[in-house]
Amino acid sequence: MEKYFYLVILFPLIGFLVNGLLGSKMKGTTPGLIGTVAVFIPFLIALGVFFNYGHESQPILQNYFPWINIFDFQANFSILIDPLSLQMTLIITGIGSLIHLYSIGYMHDDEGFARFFSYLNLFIFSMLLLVLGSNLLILFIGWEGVGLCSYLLIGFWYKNEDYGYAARKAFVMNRIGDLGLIAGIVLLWSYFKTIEFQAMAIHAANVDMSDPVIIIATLCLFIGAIGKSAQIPLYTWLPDAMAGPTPVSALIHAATMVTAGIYLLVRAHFLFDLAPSVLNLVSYVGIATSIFAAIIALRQNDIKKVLAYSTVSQLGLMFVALGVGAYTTAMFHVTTHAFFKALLFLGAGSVIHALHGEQDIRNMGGLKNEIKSTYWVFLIGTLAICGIFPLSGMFSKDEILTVLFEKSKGLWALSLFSSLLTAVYMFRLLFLTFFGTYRDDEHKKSKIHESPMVMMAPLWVLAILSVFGGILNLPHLIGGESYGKMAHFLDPIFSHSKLATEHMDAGLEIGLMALVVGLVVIIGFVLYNIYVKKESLPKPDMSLRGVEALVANKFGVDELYDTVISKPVLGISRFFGQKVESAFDGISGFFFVAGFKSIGNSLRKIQNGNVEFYLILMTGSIVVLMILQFLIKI
Amino acid sequence: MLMQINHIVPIEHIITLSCILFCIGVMGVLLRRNAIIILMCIELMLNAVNILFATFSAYNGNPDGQIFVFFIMVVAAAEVAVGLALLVLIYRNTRSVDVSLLDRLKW
Amino acid sequence: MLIGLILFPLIFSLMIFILPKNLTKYATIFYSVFSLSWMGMVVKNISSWTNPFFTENYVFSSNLPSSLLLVLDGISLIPILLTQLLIALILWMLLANQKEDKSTYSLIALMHFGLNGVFLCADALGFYIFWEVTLIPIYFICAIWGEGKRMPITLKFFLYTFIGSLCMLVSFLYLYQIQPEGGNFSIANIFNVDMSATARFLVALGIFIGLAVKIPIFGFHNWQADTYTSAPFYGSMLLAGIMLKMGLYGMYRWLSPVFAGPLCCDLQWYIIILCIIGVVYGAIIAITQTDLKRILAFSSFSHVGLIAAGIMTFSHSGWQGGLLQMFVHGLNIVGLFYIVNLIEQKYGSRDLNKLGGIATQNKWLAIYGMILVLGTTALPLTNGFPGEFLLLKSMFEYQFLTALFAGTTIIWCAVYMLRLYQKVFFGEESKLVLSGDSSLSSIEHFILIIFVLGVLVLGIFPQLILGLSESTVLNYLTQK
Amino acid sequence: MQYIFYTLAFFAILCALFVVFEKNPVHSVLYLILTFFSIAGIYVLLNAQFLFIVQLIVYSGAIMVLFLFVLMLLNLNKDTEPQKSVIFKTAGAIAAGSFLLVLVAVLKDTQQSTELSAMTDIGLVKQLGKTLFTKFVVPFEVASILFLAAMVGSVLLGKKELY
Repeated sequence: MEKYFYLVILFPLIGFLVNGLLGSKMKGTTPGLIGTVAVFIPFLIALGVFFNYGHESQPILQNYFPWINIFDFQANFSILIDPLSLQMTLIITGIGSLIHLYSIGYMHDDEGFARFFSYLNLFIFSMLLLVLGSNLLILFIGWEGVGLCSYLLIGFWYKNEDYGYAARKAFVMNRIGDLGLIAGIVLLWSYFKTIEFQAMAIHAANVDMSDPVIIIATLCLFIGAIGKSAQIPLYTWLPDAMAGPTPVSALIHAATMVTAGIYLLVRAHFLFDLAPSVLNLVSYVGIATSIFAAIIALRQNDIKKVLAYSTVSQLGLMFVALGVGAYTTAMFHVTTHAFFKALLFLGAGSVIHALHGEQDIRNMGGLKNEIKSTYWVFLIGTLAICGIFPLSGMFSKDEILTVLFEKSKGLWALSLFSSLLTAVYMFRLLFLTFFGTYRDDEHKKSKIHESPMVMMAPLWVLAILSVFGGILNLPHLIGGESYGKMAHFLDPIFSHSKLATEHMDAGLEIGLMALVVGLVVIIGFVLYNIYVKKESLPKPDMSLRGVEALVANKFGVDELYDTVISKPVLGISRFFGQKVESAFDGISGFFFVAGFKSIGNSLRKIQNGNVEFYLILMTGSIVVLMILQFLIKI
Repeated sequence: MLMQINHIVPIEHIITLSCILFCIGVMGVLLRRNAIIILMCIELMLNAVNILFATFSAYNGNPDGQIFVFFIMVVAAAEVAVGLALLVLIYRNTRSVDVSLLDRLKW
Repeated sequence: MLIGLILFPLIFSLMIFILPKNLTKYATIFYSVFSLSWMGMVVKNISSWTNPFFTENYVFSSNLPSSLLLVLDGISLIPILLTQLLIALILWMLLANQKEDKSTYSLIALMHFGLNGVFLCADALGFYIFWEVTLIPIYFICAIWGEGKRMPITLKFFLYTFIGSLCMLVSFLYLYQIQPEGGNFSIANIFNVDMSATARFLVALGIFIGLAVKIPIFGFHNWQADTYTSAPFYGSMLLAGIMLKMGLYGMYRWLSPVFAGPLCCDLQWYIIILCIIGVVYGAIIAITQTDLKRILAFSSFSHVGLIAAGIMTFSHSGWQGGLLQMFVHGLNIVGLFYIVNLIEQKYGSRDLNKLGGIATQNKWLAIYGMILVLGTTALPLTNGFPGEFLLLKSMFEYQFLTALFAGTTIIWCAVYMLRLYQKVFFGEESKLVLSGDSSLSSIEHFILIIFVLGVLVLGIFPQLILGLSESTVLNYLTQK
Repeated sequence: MQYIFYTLAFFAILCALFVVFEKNPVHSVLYLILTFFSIAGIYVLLNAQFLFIVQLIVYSGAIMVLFLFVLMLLNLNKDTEPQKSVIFKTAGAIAAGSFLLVLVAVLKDTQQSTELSAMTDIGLVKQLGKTLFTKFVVPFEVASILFLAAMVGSVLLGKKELY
């Protein structure tokens, strides 16, 4: 089975090529089917490999060909199959195939149907390369590849200039992080003389703590992760990325691509273990992003924007976990988050589909009677993300909080605050969308229809996963003998980790869990009171004042970047292009034109046509030349 | 009749003589406006060089230098013939042999 | 063998005038195919990949200190391959454009002659002569078939390059002059001299100025954008695709041997600084330009700065990356110029603000354009990435912060290239695009597919190019 | 013996100066002939007998006579002799003087071979003839073409109908 693992990468690529080259000639939903199959087969292969992969199995390194092979740099095109990459592969292909299936329904009447699926397949290909690459450079291929697909898919409706702008913004912001990643790769190469993960891990065992090169290198990698996983200060592209079709938001901008930063940190954990100061920075950035994004989400009225900020916030939470060295916990949250955030986005997509493109929650309301099925899955998603027992989100989030409680009470308090905020904005979203009464005109109401089966089936699958996802990594307390399956599975990866977590007191754990769940439930009731009983609505944008206006305006960060970065760069560009270039023209003009002209004018006077004058000049020149010859003896 | 001048006169002196004659020729070219005199001064310069050739030939025992002198004379003769013909032409056109009248050497 | 690469273009450039007009097309096709296959034969006959592959010496007269010494090694092989490929492609483009002017073909062949000479000749005087020979055809191409204020612009270009190359000549003459009795201009002898540090510095500076104008490096670049813009498309291609590589190639062959001693170390540092300023400067200017050709000119300026900086680090990865990037940049920039030419031909403008929505009208052109743009933006698995990565690697190893500054090029490049793509291909169709002719002929498809394949194949297998020069570069740097 | 040389040298220089400074062109020509005679004397001292004869016959005899003929033809006298401005005269004198200085300075700096030849018969007609008609036979023949060209040129230039 492992022998054919290259097919996992190859199938999405073939799907991309077939859909990209021939898609426009195919009829109906064929491209969609091809795309879905091209992702589903890899899922099956990966599943097969997963079941073969026991706890004792060694990581499998498959080497295809040397990509760059010169005297002082070598990088092979090779993949590494180990628990971590296998888990990511399963998430990507599994959720990927569900979303592909969903997209068949969602995109069915779009003229770029085949193009959409070819992009999606290219994305899956790149993402698989990212997680399977056995060295940093192959990871980087995938890293940039997913960035490209993100660009292409955000700007999928390319006739709209704004979408194009959002797409470019995403790509450019990612590129800032990519520069950091490249710098990190080079530094690690010059330090270890290899960029293979396995080899580096072996070498890293002999490296001192807080080695300056390692600190800078990990910092560089973290910058890369910031760009890709939308953390402060490079997060602004993610909300804008919602310009793309909703399945894209679900697949790329919630479930998979944005977790690449977390994957990178987990993959390179043996380096981060050596740089505690960078790990601290990771958790600070994470917690700041988490709270910041959660606050912004409180005042957003676009259903997808709320979810986007929620994603940023959750990613921040994962970074906090990474920052304290709880890699398994972070990976667990990546997994469950992939389930319920994909579910929420797809559910939102279903809502939008039902309302024919309406995205503003102020124009929704009372939809639970109109689209029941969607309501139920959305409810499950909401409860999962808020951390209601026994849904998956509760386990992963609780694990993070437990770890934080042990490591740092301050971080714990802030994270708790952040996850409570999650509950606030999610319940607000849920109540405003599905409860109360429909707020737009009746004419539109009559047109509301439930999404087709091809869309609902993936939703239900995801809903089931969201509910039972917690089983993957039950805490010892509940799971008993079969506790922490995922942690066990991933254990070989982190066996070197010096920051491995210990089990804490059971009573305290229960107490913490109960505290969180209790608070969330209270928040749920309070919000139900506000939004459903009293039917209070978000105020129109115009009437917002003070802090509220600032929050609704996302703290003006976009505008800030615009004035601090974009405009000066454009100004400098114009200044260079017009002023400096013409100054160069002026200088060269001075030398070439004015200089030669004046020299010519003065020399012209010598040219008076008088033979005698010429003769004297000639003799004089000969004299001068001879004197020179006489003086300069070479 | 055959003598050994190289035992008597240092070669530097003959070279200096040649230089002086040459420079007198140059001076003549520069000072005079009469084209005929200028032509004559050129002949003087040629002769100064001839002395040099003959001297080196004699001092090195190599006849090539004298052959060169012979060729220079040949060229000088041809040059004078053409030069004087040109002079006559100039005179016919300008009624003068003053070279400063010839100031058309510019565009 | 190598002499063929020099002689055939010369013969063709003269022959074409006596051929009847209706044969021009076939003669050109024959010529391009022939020169490609000759090149193929040369490569096939390389028996050992150790340095140098072939050496041929043609002595005109034993009294001359200079002879036609042709050397093919890993460093010259790559630009030579690029030259054959691009010249053939440019000729095909002209044929596809139904250009029937014999003198164009003749001048391009003359250019071919000069370029092959520059890349092969290992004799300083011969190198200089070929270097200047290339200036003649490009001058006429720009001056006759250019557009806009072509005369002053071409004159500016000519003066810049000519004054630069005179500085180089002075350095070569000095190097020849200080050799002991019986010296000559061959590369083995000319650098094998003892010099004071100051003399070394001045010689290096002279050669550098000659090369810097051609590359161009910041401070010497003023001619570039104007010339690219006003030149006809094949002129821009020759300039950006190949002539610019002459300067880079010169850095390997003719500049690096001089570098030794403390003053030259300073010079190296200043050159790298200039290059990097150029990288960022060019990229930033490109962001707000509206003329497609101008954007490409500044983009090329920016990319080449990075190559030059990488070469000047004198590290293995810098040199290998530089060679790879030379090839790749030639391919990509010519491909992009071709697309710009097609756009201008079909829609009548290359102003960003007048274009838009071509993707809807001409899907294939948009796909080809996208791949070439991505190649230029150095996306992994396109050809731009491996070279750029190796160059950045050499920079990072040379000086971390400078490299970080230079590395911002990947950000800037994304900014202006995607802006270009967005404005030209995406968005609503503009009037011009709606009224234009949105079809591609099969030969246009064919040429573009070659470029696209180049982008993808070299992106996946950069080793194809890196392997050619590996042993030579290793030799060169260990000797140094 | 050396006195003969120095006398001849002094005489040559004196006459050459007269050539330059003499107002009357006819006198200039005559002084030039005298200069050529002295140079011919020096040739004798240098064992260049053939050159001595040629100098007398070709230069003093043929060429200078040609000059006199032209002077006669143009009928120039002292009154028509053009004079230069003072500036040009000083400039010319300074230029020529510094030229002499530089020449002497440069020559002083050169190294002469001290090896002297004992051969004294190289200037004889027999010796020169051998060299001329063996080693230099091609230039000798070319010289005839030069003469032909000069002849044609002079005749063509001298023809009145040309203009």
